[in-house]
Amino acid sequence: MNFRIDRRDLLKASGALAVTLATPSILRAQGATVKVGVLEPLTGNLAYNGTQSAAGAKFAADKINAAGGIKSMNGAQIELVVVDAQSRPEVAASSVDTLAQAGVVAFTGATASALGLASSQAAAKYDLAQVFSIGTAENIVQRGLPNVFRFTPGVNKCTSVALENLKLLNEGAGNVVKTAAIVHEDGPFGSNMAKIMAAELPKQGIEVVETISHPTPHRDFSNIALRVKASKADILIPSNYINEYTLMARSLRQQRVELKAIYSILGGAASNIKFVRENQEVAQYVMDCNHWYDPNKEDSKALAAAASAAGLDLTYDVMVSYATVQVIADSLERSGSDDRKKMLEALAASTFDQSIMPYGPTKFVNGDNVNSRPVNTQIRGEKIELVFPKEFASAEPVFPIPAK
Amino acid sequence: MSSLILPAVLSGLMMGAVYALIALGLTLIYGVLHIINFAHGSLLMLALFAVYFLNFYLGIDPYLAIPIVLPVFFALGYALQRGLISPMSSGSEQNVLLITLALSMIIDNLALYFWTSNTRSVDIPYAYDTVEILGAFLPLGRVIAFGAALAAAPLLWLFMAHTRTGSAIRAVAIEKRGAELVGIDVNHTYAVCFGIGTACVALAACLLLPTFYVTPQVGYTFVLVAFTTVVLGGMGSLLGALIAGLLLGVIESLCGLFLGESLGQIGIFVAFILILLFKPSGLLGKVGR
Amino acid sequence: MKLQSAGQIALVVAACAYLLSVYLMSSPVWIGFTINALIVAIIALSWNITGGFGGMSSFGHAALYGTGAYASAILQVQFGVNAWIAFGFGIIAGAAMGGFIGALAFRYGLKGSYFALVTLAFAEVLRICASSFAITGGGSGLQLRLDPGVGTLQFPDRTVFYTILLVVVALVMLLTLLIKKSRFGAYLVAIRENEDAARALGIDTYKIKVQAMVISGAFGGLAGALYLQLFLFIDSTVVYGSAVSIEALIGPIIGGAGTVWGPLIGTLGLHLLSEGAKHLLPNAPGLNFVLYAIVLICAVRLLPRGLMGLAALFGTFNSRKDDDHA
Amino acid sequence: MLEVRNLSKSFGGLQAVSDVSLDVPEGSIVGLLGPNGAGKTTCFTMIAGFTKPNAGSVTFEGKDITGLPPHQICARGMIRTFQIVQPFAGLTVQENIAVGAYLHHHERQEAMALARDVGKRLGMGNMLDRPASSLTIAGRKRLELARALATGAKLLLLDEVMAGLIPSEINEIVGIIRQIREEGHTFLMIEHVMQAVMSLAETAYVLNQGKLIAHGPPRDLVKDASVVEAYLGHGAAARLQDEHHA
Repeated sequence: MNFRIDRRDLLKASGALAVTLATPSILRAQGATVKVGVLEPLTGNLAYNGTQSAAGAKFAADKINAAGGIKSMNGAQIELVVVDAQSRPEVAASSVDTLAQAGVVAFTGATASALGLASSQAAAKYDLAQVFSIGTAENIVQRGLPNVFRFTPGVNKCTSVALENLKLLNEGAGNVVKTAAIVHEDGPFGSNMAKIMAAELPKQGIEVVETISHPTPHRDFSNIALRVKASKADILIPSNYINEYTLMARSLRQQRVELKAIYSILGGAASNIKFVRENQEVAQYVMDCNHWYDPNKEDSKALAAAASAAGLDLTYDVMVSYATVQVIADSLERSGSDDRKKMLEALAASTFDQSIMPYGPTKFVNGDNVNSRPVNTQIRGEKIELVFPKEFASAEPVFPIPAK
Repeated sequence: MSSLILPAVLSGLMMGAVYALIALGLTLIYGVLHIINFAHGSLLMLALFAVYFLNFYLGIDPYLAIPIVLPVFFALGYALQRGLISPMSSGSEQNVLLITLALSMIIDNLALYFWTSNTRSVDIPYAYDTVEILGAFLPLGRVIAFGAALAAAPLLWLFMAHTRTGSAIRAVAIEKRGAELVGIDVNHTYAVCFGIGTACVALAACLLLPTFYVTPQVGYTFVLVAFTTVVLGGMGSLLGALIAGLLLGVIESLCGLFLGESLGQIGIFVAFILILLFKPSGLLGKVGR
Repeated sequence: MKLQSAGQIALVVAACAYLLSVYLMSSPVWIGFTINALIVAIIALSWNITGGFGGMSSFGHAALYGTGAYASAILQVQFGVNAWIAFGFGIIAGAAMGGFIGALAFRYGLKGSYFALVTLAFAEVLRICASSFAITGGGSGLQLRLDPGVGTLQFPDRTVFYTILLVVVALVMLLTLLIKKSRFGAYLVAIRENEDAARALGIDTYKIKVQAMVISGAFGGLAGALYLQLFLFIDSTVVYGSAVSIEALIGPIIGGAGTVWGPLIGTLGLHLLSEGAKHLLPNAPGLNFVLYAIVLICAVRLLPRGLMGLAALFGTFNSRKDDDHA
Repeated sequence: MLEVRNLSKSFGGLQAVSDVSLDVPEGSIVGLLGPNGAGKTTCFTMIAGFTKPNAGSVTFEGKDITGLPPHQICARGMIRTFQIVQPFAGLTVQENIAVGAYLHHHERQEAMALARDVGKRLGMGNMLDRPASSLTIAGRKRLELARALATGAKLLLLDEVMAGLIPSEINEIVGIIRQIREEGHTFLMIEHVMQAVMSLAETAYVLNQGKLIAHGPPRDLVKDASVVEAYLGHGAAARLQDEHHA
């Protein structure tokens, strides 16, 4: 090993390796291309979400390229430059250097807020736009960085829309839900969501009778299930990742917790088809307020088909990443250039409304897309149906859970 | 809240049994080879995957997989110690640490590459079955694991106390040089010990999977607790590991109940620090250093 | 520093040449990568004081690193304290945490793997605390306001930050050299080699060990505070996670524990290895770590005393100068 | 110079040392004899502060030092060596000695100069730059002495400094100890090599099963029946007497 490193040192001095090492992985290369970065945690504890997101970006690029690429750039093909953030902020930041060196015009990422905060700050030095697929922490858009474009909703909007939808659902059911228990992961999303919920739920006549935060990973949900049961809450509002959601759902069942509804917010499992398949019984009627596509759009159907052909579970990560590449492609179409500054302007002026997401025309205000919104899904049989809002719905919501 | 104390203690005991099962193998390796096996969590993950795939492809129930998985993991552990850890470390404690660390990196990332980071759980008919004890509903899988831990620790202890291999392992643990002089093959004994430790972790995997899930990162969920259990019980003490595991399960459960689940895990580590400070030899440890 | 052989001198020259060549390459990838490596090198140098010289292998240096980062961040974010002052307090907090852990652990005579595990537990306790309390931002972590300037210790020009880091690393290494050449350093090595003999020779081993933890803590806090000024964001896993503790010990062991240059050289070598592995296996995330780990195992086999130990075998000087002229 | 009074220590139920009293006058060489497991080393560890006695007192130069930690006792001028010598392997011979010299000389240059001086006095001048780990057993024993001397100690407690040496090496060490004594140092030494004790010590104490069974000039002690019995077993003295007469 020693002599290998010595040899590297020599190479480095000549700068030869600098160039080769800086060349990241390239998924496609043909004819005139324009490079778009994908910065996701492909290894480490966020690997699942990161890998799903990267797959989503690839589906989008393939679709766009197959449809003739970027027309204003003579049909230039989108070439994705995928880098691994390793679930570590400092790696996310240094990966931005790799992306910049590779000459990407913008990039999408980065699943977790901690990674996104680090990457967008590093990208600001290059005037390099980051279009956030997932990045729910509000401080992402509060730093005044001109290269931040959060296409999807943050924690505040997710929670407030969830609250509005819950209010409508509850009113429609004759206000059967009077008490709620909140179970959330102790990360930034869960904690902030719980804070907002505790303040807002009483205004709709729902009393919060129990709030339980838990770490990730968490090994045993028996206590939590018991506390939810003891609180006699009508509704459970969980927000956690898929592993914990799975364990929680089982414990609820085992402890015979009777609930009128489970209404999760950015639930890691409630909109994960794999969870639905493996946990049929406990998953039924679970509702989730989450990022989700408009299933009626042509692109959405194509994505669903492509994902199923690739044997990939269609999770929200796939959808939002797909959409952010669409957003970047639209801006490329309008700027007609692979110049990073022009990209920033094009994104800032974006009014794109053709993405697979059920959003209004894109409008970035301080980097936050004001027309983004989460929707409600519900597990029905073996499928995840979109139940709210009405205009995109594929099924009618069932609320509360029907008595057996 | 007070009505939850009894169920919390019971579910803590159930969880603690899992900690004890995982710690059994670790304490054996720790007590005999005097090494901190950082790959223990990764081996647990590997065993969980083995059990999962046996169920997924061949429909073998996790509990029925025990006679298949245990010998395989014994052989794996034996081979790892004999073929990798021992020859590569040149006998230095720091080197062993780095090698097991590297080994865990290899196992984890190969698992990530080949099996992806999807969360997998086995679909078994009794997944939601519970046993009612003193008014508390305990998951059937956890009760089985509890019983198995109660049986496994004494069985392993009997094995160590009353078989030739067992006494060779104990001899090597106490006085390596002396054991060598009386004709014990130390390298072989070390490898057997590592193999048994790895088989223990495989047993833990068979008993854990029905109530848990598997991902390439799942080992980390348990590895720190397993270390804590080992030290708390007294390095190398099998019965100590059992008691410590159960104790930690209860501590964690009660702390979670009263301090909140987030802060609850702190109970484990505070117990750990206190025991190290005031009784470094652990609950049932004989020699403190 | 008395380098014992031409091999060691070559290694040191290569490391210095690399660090200076980063200026010439003007490549953002290399500078960013080397900045990360240098911050790790500081925590590695911190580990080297206790683990290398003193023989007290800690698995929980993240406790010191994280405390430095959190102390500085809390003062800046929650109390609006000037960045320079907060930075200084970060170092002090790291030192205090080192002293606290050392005082407790050594009071009860913890050694070897017991000490290793108790430090690990301390880091874990701190991680859980940091993710649970409001003052540390809980699970959300703490974000410094982006405000470039000398007054706020935020340097958008990375060449500037790189230069600062180089100076800091050089200073820490100089302090390490002074320690090595001092009574204190000799006492630490004596404790590492034989604690009872050291006590018999009139060394207050408890005091020396705690002092070593304080110095190590100051270096560790310094590394954490620098991380904060670079990335402006920390959370409990980032700075108290076990990845930090592992990085702290792996560099010195590979480079050569208990030497002045070992931690830096080991850390740079491992970072280059990791980057090289990523380059060789670009489309297989995860497999690069496998390659890295395989090389690491081989390195452990071939370098029982680290890179510096191996280099010492090549071109040994026959006529050694007398040591006390150094 | 050193007065030990009624020192006792038990480990668990085992009485390792009971009611031991001894005196070491300034400038003398005093031996501490006894069969294996007699409690000699335990006495040393208590006198030097490594373990606390259950009862009794240790007075050094008129001051009570019972229960003080070893480094404080060393600072007052009394030092012990170890039966199993382990030099600080990572350091050179000179640096090893300097660890002792640092006790009263905080500057590296002074300490190293003193270390060189002490090393030369003990005949180690040509090996000062060698790694300590390369020394032979005899070299290590010397190094152990040199380290102890470098602390500036007035009273040295030597624990089997001659064990494991061949006769010519023993003669060298005996010479060195004499030379050091001439320079004004005092010794209390545990020793098995009777030849050495006979030629060096003015008085000796004999321990058996934790108790003092005899003391006096070594030449008288070897004739003492209880001492012979302690070493060679019950009835040995009588048998020896018989053989002598036969």
